[in-house]
Amino acid sequence: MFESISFLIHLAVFVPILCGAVLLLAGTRLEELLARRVATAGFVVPAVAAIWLWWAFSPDPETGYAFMSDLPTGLQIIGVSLKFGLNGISLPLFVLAGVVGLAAGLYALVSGAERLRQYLSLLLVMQGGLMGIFASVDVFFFYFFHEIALIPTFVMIGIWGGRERHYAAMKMTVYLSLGALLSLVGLIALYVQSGAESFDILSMKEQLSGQTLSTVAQNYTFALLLFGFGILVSLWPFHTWAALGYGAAPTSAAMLHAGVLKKFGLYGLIQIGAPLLPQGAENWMYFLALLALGNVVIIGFVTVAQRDLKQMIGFSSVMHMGYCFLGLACLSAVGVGGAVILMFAHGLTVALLFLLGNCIYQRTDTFDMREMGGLGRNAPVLAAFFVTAMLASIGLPGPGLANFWGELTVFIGLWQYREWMVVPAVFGVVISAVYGLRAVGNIFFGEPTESFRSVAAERKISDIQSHERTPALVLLLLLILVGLWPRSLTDAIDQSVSPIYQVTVPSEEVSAAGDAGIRPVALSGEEGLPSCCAPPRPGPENEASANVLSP
Amino acid sequence: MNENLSPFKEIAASNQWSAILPEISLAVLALGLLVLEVFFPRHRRILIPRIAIGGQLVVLAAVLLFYRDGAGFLGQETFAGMLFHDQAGQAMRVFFLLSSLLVGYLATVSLAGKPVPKVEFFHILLVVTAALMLLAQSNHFVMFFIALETVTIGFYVLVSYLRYQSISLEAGLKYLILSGVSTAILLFGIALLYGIAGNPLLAGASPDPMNFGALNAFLKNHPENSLALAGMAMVIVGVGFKIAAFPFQIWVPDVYQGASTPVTAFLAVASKAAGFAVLLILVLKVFQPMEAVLVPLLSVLAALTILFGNIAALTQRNTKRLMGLSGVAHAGYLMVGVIASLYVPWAQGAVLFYLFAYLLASFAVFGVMAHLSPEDGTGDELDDYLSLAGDRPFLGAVLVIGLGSLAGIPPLAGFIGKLLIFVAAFQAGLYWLLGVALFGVVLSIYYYFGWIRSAVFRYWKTADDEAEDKQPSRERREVTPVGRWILGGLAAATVVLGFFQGPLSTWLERL
Amino acid sequence: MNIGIMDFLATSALLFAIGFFGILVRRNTLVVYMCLELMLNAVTIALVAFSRYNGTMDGNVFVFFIITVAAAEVAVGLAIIVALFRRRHTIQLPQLNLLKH
Amino acid sequence: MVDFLFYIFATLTLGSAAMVVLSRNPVNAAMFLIVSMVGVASLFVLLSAFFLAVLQVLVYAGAVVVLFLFVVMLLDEEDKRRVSPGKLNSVASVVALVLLLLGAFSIVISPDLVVPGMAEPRTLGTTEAVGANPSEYGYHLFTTYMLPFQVAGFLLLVAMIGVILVSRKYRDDSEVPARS
Repeated sequence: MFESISFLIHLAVFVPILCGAVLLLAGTRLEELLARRVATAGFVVPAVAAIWLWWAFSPDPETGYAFMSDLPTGLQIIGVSLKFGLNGISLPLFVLAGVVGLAAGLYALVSGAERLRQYLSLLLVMQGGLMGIFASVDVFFFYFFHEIALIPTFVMIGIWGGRERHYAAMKMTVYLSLGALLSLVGLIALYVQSGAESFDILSMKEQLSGQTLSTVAQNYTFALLLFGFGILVSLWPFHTWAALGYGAAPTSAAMLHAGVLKKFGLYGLIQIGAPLLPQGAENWMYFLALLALGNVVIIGFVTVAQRDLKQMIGFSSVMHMGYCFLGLACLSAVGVGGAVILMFAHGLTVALLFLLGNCIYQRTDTFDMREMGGLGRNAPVLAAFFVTAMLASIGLPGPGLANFWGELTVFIGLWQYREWMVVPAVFGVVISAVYGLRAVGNIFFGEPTESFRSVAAERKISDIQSHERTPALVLLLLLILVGLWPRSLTDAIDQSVSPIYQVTVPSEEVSAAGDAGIRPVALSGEEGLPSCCAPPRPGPENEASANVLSP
Repeated sequence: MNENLSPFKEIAASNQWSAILPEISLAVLALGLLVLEVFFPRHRRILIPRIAIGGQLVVLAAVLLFYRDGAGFLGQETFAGMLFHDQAGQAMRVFFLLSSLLVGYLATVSLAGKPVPKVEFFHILLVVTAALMLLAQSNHFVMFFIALETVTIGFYVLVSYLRYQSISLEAGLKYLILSGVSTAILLFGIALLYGIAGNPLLAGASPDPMNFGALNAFLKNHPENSLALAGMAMVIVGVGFKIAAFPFQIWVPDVYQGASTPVTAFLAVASKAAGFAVLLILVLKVFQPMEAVLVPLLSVLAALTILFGNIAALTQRNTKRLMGLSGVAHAGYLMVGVIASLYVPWAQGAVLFYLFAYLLASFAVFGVMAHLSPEDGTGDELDDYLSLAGDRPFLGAVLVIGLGSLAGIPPLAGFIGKLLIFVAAFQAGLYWLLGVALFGVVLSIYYYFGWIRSAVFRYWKTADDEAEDKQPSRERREVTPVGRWILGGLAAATVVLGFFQGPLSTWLERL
Repeated sequence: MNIGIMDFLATSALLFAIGFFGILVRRNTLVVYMCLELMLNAVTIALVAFSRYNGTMDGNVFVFFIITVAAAEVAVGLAIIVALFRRRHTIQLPQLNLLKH
Repeated sequence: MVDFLFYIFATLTLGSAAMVVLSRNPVNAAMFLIVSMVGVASLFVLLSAFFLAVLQVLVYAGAVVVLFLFVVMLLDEEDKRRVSPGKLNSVASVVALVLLLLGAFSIVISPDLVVPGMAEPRTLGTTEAVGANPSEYGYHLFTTYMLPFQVAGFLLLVAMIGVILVSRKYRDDSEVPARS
């Protein structure tokens, strides 16, 4: 049943959940120190397992998956069983979940939250759910683990949250439940129409390769998935829950949710929606691209208008989801591959930003950026961290950060899809630069404001402490590692993406991507989007896209 | 009468009393309780409820051991066609025994210290349970009617059991009148079906037209007979009252509020489940030829039931009324499952799974309610739950799990139930009904979370919240160790069934 | 004779309608209860008529059961009404309104 | 002759049923109920169900309605506080009545009833009057309907216990004020 080291996936998923259950059930009977150790174990195991699996990743050339395992749970009547496995799309996100979870967990351990055991146990359950989402090959469990990860978020916001936490928790609950339900119906529709009698992605694919669904069915089903997942990923105009929720959420919950959980919807569209419903995806993509531009431009301006640091980070995460959507909208190996890298990099970045934002809050007692200033003198290292994170978030090529590669590939894909869309997309980068750099300036440079002086007079403003530095370093190191050595991920991504999102692009044109002579590639029509299930076509175009992804 | 002798023997041979041994033992136990009350000295009478619960446990164990697969009667008619034993009937037997056990436990909690006799409660509880078990296996309208009425009359008494409270009596009276009307309509429907299906001049008519099989055979020949259609509609109305489908749900909030908590739980779970067991039998085995009329009728009812239940529950502040109205919504989802089972065979199992999940979650919630409400019947308002999780974390956790499962949130059993029904509905092509159901689920999340919010979120008080809160004056009913096991077990089962459905689903699959 | 099953059925249906109407309009619990009995009687007429015309016994036996159940129901119902009257000193439905939130 | 009797009995039944609904005084209503029950019993006689007719008179007219009368007298509620049904309620009731009558009418003239041999109303006597023989009841109750018969016994027991529970006075039966 277990193939090689696939048990590591089970460990990564179930150890955190078990640790969480132990903390919750034992309560105060567990000594403080022991409780912390249990929680630490719960956070370290998935991260280590994820990295190990990344190292050992070598997918089965036939299915594209590695580390497959299968445990029946009693719902075989509708073809559900607990199938785990990783392919090139899920691997980066699995690693992301493990690492961000580790950082969020380490930070939560020192956050000094009241009723720490319950807080940690909820976080652990969430972590287990997150690992489960990206490891599931079974669509049912994919959804199921998402909900396991989602529910603790509501509770954490409702209990440990900041301002307006009740309202935020309620609004998030209703919004995200609606989104989750819509996508659930979409998944059920997919299941029923595929006729595979199984929720397994692979058998659905196999079944659908035999007979393609009618265009109407594809359109409806994909619409359900698109809007269901879209709400979960805060697609414009369904984004209103996001900034509010993140503003109220405790830091670790915000890190996990914005960093990892929000990628669920995109991942669902990339891994399940578009490959299984190619026609529906193609018909909806132009509309999706327009909405995504709304994310980039409109939310970009909204972000610029923010004065509250946490709100700003929240809105910027909404905005950057727009780039991921744009990458997906290209439906080309380049664009989708870029979207996956960007999801990975953005997850690390936004988690880092939330973490550092809270560090800043603890030193200034406010999230209002107008009342900050001059923190850089007291906390130069913190400033360095924050600037790096901000630069990464903007997508500047600066210190070899992964975001840059992600955005670049998305833009290349977009250029091939619709030239004009590149203009507002790049304009979005400018907007990011405006608010990002302004935030850096407001917080760290300039003269200290009145209120900051009074805070500084009361107590000594320290630089970033080791307990804050450790989780931040974990995130930053991975970001830089992938930024310097993108092939560590892109090879795997490319292996999985290119057979699905083949584009009939003559190899010369793509390899000449740097030149000015690129022509948009017609993607519409029959030849543009081959059936998802056609065998991977070895040939120049695959290599070409690989080249683009792996500079 | 000589010519009658040989059929007499034949019929007597079909009276296989061993097929209904569980029901008989319950009835004997019920009689035994009354006898014990007479012969026990006063100080020993406190043992009688325990004897009742212990006896039920033995019966439950015996059913699980020997009758899980019908003890050799599976697929047979007994008692001259009065009963038919199938796998669903066995599942419902377990279901009713389980719920009556839990009601028994809640009664020991809730009735303690109230000036009402205890033994009779258990007597009626046992008789009603036996009748419910027969109801779920009935195969003939006479049996169906008598079992149904035994249940109903038992409930009249149980609902008005706290007879020193006007609201309890008032609830009893309302239940009585509305249930009486529904019974009359049901009977008229049966009469019409009997008349038309027994007409010797019509093809397919049977000399025993109230037998479900015979009636089904007749309806296959006359699926569009208007008298039969009218009869079918009236029978559905009668059953609709039991399951509290719209527009026959008007009794629900009042009766739920007035009855004592164990009785409310019994009504909400067992009585409703009985309605669905019967509806499944009627729809699948009797009225199935009338699909063309039956499906639209049930679909409209189901949609209205879902919408009404959820919308009415949105504004409720009284928890019992909230449970009642949300229970109406659950009836709607279940009706969707029943309709789907006409097209998708395994949907019947899905309905039963949903019922089991509903049983676990409802009893978890009602169990918490029984421990919270003081003796005068107050304490059922949402405001009485403020800061529950802080004061009594165990009850808070059980409540959250129960409500979460009712709302259908993964990874709890209620979610699996809803998922199975939705998948079945999708396979059956009931798209618009599915849309309505989803809308209902979103609404339900709102009010269930409102309750959870009252119970949990407020325990982290800020100064503002402190000022807002009315401090609930709560008499503490300590949870006994046994109670901890029972409530904890319900919550644990709800969670485990969300992850791992193994034994239950394989059992229900065999339907 | 020219009286057939339709005539009995018509009588039954009319009686049923009268009873139902009574339940809707009357506010005195006792009279409502009497109307309930009228409805049950309507059913028995239909059953006996069908039994007679179909030439089977089942309808008649069913009536036997219905009469039994009706008597039991009346007993319980009247007990509840009396108990309620003792506490509230009214049996008019609109005044029995404790159960409105 | 039989036709004539039928019309008399049907009118009697329906007329006094209407009076049950319409009479202001519950005592009068109970009296009319008795008449209506006797009318139903007479219809049973026309249908040759003599045993049921006797049962109807004994149980309904003799026991049930007398019980009603007792309770009416016991409660002795002068209908001074007459509550007339609201306007909406009355309109709804009348609409319901009309619909019911239409429904009843449509059932009665339903073409499905008009089957060969029934288009002409079958005279009583072409089929055997099985309901006339009391021993038939005994035979059926103790063979085919054995189980329902037994269950009915429990039903009566529960009803009996219920009545005792609800109406008996207990030593500690103090009035507990209800929440209002």
